[in-house]
Amino acid sequence: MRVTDLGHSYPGLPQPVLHDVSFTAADGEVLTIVGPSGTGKSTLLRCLAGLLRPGHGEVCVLGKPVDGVPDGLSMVFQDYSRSLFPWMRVGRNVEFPLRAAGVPAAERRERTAESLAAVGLGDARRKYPWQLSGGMQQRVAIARALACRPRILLMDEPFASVDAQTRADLEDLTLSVRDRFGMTILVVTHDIDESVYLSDRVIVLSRPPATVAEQVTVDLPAPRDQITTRSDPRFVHLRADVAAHIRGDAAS
Amino acid sequence: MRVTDLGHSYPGLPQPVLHDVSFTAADGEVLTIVGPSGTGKSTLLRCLAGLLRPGHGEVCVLGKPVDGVPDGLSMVFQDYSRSLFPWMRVGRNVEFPLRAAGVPAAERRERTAESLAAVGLGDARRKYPWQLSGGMQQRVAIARALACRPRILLMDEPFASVDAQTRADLEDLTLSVRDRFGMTILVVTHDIDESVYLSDRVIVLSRPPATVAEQVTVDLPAPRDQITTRSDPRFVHLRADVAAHIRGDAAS
Amino acid sequence: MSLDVLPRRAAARRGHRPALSTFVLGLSGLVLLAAAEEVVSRSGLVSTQYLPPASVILARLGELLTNAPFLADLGATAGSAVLGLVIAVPVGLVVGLVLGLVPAAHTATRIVVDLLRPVPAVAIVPLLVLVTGTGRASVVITIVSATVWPVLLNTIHGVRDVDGVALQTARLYGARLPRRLAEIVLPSAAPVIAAGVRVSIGLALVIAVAAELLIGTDSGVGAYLLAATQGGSHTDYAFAAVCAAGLLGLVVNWAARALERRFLPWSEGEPR
Amino acid sequence: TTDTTAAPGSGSGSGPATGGAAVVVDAPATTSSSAVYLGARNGEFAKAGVTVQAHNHTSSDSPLVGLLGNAYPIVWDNAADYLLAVQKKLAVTVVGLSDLGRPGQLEVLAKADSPIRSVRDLPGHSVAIPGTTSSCALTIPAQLRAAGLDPKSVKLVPVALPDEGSALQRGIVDTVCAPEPFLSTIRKTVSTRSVSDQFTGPLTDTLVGVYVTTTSYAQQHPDVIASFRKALAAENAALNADPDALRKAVPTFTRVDPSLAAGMKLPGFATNVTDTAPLQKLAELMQQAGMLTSTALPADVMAADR
Amino acid sequence: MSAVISPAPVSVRPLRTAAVVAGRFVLRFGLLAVLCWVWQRATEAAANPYFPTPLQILDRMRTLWFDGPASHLWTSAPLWTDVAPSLVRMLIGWLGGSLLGAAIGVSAGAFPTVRRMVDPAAQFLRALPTPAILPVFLIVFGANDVMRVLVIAFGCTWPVLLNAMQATGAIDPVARDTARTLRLGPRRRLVQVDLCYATPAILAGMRVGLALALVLMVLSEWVVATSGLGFFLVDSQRHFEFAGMWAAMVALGVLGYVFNTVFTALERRALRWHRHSRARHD
Ligand SMILES: Nc1ncnc2c1ncn2[C@@H]1O[C@H](COP(=O)(O)OP(=O)(O)OP(=O)(O)O)[C@@H](O)[C@H]1O
Ligand SMILES: Nc1ncnc2c1ncn2[C@@H]1O[C@H](COP(=O)(O)OP(=O)(O)OP(=O)(O)O)[C@@H](O)[C@H]1O
Ligand SMILES: [Mg+2]
Ligand SMILES: [Mg+2]
Repeated sequence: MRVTDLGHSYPGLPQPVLHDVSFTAADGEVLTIVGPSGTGKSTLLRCLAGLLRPGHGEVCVLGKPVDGVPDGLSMVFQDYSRSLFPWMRVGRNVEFPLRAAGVPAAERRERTAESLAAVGLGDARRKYPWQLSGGMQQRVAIARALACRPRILLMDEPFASVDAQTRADLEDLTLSVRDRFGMTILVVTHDIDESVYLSDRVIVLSRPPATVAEQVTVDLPAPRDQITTRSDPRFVHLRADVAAHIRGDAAS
Repeated sequence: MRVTDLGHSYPGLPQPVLHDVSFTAADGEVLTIVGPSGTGKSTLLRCLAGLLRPGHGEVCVLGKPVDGVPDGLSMVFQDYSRSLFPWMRVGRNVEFPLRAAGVPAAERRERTAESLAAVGLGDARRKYPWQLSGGMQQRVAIARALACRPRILLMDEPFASVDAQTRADLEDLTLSVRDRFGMTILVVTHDIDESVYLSDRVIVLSRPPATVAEQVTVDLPAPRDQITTRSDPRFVHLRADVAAHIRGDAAS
Repeated sequence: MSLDVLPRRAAARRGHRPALSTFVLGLSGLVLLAAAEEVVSRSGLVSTQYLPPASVILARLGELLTNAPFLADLGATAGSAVLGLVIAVPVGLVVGLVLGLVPAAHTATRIVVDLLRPVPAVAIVPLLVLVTGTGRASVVITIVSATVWPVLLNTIHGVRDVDGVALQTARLYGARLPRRLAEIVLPSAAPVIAAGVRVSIGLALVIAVAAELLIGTDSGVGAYLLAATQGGSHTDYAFAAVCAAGLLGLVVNWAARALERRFLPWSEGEPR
Repeated sequence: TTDTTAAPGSGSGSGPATGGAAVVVDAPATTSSSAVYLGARNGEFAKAGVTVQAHNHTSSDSPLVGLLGNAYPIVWDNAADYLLAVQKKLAVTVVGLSDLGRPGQLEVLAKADSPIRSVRDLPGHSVAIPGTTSSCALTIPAQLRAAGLDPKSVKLVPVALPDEGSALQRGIVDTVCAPEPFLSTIRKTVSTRSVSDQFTGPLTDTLVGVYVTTTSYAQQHPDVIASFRKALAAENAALNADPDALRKAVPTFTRVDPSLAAGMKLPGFATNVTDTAPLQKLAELMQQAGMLTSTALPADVMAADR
Repeated sequence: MSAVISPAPVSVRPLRTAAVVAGRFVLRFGLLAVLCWVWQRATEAAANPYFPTPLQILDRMRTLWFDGPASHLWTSAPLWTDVAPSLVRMLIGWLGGSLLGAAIGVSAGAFPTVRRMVDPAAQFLRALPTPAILPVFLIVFGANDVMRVLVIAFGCTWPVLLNAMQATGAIDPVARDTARTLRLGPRRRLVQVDLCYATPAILAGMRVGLALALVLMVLSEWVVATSGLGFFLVDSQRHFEFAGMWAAMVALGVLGYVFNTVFTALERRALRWHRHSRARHD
């Protein structure tokens, strides 16, 4: 995936939201995007997903310029509760994209059950989304994205509403699906620790008009582990580094 | 505020969501509630706000049993985007409770401006909620709750969608409004550090059926500060304590 | 004030969907309709005397639209329709609000409402003539009795459909009923109510002409139609008059939509 | 066509308002009600002491509705319609007889290529009639009976008069029964043949229309009734006397084209406007057609005057 | 399954006592009873042949339609030969019109281009006076059931179309974006997302259409008809059979009530998700 000189303005805003954002993501890479609230992270993700035609610049996914939603891309929305369909049970919500893709019934069932179990909702299959708590809904949205086994996965603050323990589990899940399916994953997060723990590279966006303020390469060893990785001195150093970039920018 | 033996079941669930939850909150106290995702924190808050009639037990707010929404209570919903009115500009959304309370126009304007500025949205007054990013919407919801200067403030994961820096600012804002207006504040959060930093007492809810697994009193000195408080050895200790209670329970 | 986003948003929308192409597309739909009619008319099913082709109707329509007496008739029909709506819409709105908000009121009136609703407005015309005579009043009452329902039902639907979280928020912030109504329930239900009103607008014109036909009023498109068919063969003019009523509906609806866009900018959803 | 684009209704009533409130008579602007339209214009009614203004009845509803709703004191009504109302005990009474059926005025038409040539061919086929109480609904069964056929063997289908032509051409009905001027219009557009002339033989001079008022109005205004009758009788006689003048006048108060009116078959007009015999004869026809249960006319069928 | 989603508030309520049941009964039927009583009194007092008393109307209804032998459940032949076919036509027309309205409305709401093209034509057609265009239906389709069904469908389309267009146009943008990222084909997106989203509004439009369908059924039987409830209504009126005319009107009311009740029950089932997801925790 390659993003070149991406720019976007919403009508009525005095200045553009995104301004010359450029970066690339290699296959199988996990990137995290951090930046102040309201800077344009969700806007960026929507451009990448082909939901929003950027005012300027280009996004190439799997070698092709994005025009409409590219094949093999899934997204977890920040507004998860509105992205679940209230008339479908949880199981059907998760299964839905698989049906659309023509996955046979048996495999569909299996993948649905598997990904629901992976997010800790093995027994919520027959409930409706509105019968779930906020965090559970968010996990359903993640399960749905995972069940499609996309080649590119975009997640917008996907673990914001879950408790610390579940969050850690989901982080590890993210890394494991990357390893298993070789997905390219982009995660927007506000948690600096998380951004370092999850990613191969952290992209720091500046205040609006957002540009890539810094790209911090995370060279932590591969099988990451909540305890050992986080206590690695390099982790602590990287974390401080990212925080400084965010803050430093905030100060400027 | 006193909560006695609160219990609630949703129809169709095999077991109750809340089971004999009891605690009290003194005037001017800040309580945080932590617990696993889907355990019943939002349900508890809805019972406290009088939006949900609990199946069992009683809630007393300001000495009176709750029956309907008590006076002088504000709440920030977990589902903030649905709780903002899309047909009103941000300013009007924030002003709404003040109009309802019959606050004179001049004061209304002033308080609206003040609380929007306090959450860092001083210039978003004339926008519509759907023109804001997720984190900005969440802050509008907080600003609205603050603008009415409630005696009791309930906040359901209020800082989930904002960046670390803003989050720290909002935490300090919370503490300062408590000091300034003597509010009683209940915050649901998933961030253990935050729960310790903010509160006088952390209430740990167990897995469902949720009861109060533990109440951890936070005896950190009063004017708290992001740097000094968080590096206080007692803080580190308390944090570990709360985490252990959540995890310990999770393991059992 | 420069940040006032509404006009800009409208401008953006216009920029996105140019007015010209809207006009061209809309016109193409109408042209397609006319072409279909032309084909049917010329297919030899019946003499073009009985089903004149669109080209002829259009020519007659042009004549009628510059003919003062006919315009007066068109005005009379529009006047009755507007008068009927001016009565029916507020009634439907208020009753709909009450029934939507007060379940007991809804239960108490449901049977009566459901029994009255399907009674054809046009079937009560003779009874109306007995009571209120052959004048405009009968036409207006007929219109009211037909157009009140879409507004009423859509209001009930819209009011019940207000997002629970929004309503709870308002309750939580101590908004009393009148304020909740004015600031939460109505704005949120407004797009749905507006859709009901637009159904009623079309219906009002339909019923106005139908009632004029049945009552045999002295003015209005219905009276014109009766006159045109009474002496024998002026079907082309009759069809042109019918089309004029259709055009009137088009114009009124366009105006209603413009008003809606102006006052209920959120009714077409948040922009993407 | 120019007259069509003029405001309808405007040409309908035109009595000189010679003092006193006008009696508005609701009557369709057809030859049937010529007496009112022309009498109001030429002062015949004024001469008899009543100011009459004609109002064009265009509704497909019975004029009796407007009468009973007090919209008009006197209306022209189809005589069969009136007798039905009387049988249902509606408080209406006759002011005077209007017109009588004459040959060529009401015919049954079939398409020129249709196998139906005469009444004898009708059984098994359908006839469009303007209404279930129209003259067609009476005369067709009567003719069938006269020909020794079963009246029930023909299906009478109500079709609005302006639609009869298209219904015939489109094959929705096999034949149509229509009065002038619709007869001429249909003949102009569809190539047709006449199957039967309705008001011939024993059916000549069948009563078609009557002027009706409510019993209460008749009781309260016997003088109006008397004057109206007097003028009506005079006007009817004048109409009978000079058919060509009437043909000329028809386009002035109806929507009929002058060219059409010139060759139009005209009805007869009752000169003895209080004669009950035509009513009695009609009642018998109606009973045979199953529309009435008894032929007995009520004692007060004719409004009393003075 | 039913355990999971049984309607929330009801089951929590205490057992209904007889008094509560009686109270609800009075609430439900009280107004009707009072109005019927007033109607009876008023018509008795007026003694106008155009306004027979409710009891006379009931009696007429009985002799008309419920005069048959017990073996036919007391129904008489006209009920089956006159009324039933009318109703079948009405239901088919209503369903067809609603389907058409939903299809066009949802497509137009989802694709602005379709909307801009269809809208003026739809608004134009919608305002054409039904009685005046009946002859066109007659000419084009003949005087048969198809024509009558089409007339009904034509009228029922508009409320559904407008409601569907409004609702689909106002679909939650997050939901629509979700549908797009799920890479649903246009058909699946239209049917399984947009349509579902608009269902509550569509059903509200269908409810308006239901009553309209009865009206149009009557109208359609005013042209070139010799049977049917609508024909019976005008024919009674023409023959000054006022009790019969009123019987037909009351029958229409009762039928509308019955249809509406059945429809409401179905709607409640179909829209359970909607009520819960909107009203969340009340
Ligand atoms: N539809 C819109 N119309 C106008 N402005 C918009 C719209 N959507 C977003 N914006 C503006 O664009 C900016 C970036 O929004 P975006 O949602 O991308 O932020 P974000 O980085 O995701 O923030 P957060 O972390 O709070 O979710 C914000 O200032 C917002 O006000
Ligand atoms: N309307 C409802 N109907 C049925 N069950 C519900 C409903 N609302 C919530 N629940 C159930 O109640 C439990 C508690 O929900 P609640 O929203 O209170 O959790 P929470 O502690 O706030 O979780 P989170 O941290 O994820 O927001 C969940 O298991 C959920 O499935
Ligand atoms: Mg965002
Ligand atoms: Mg919650």
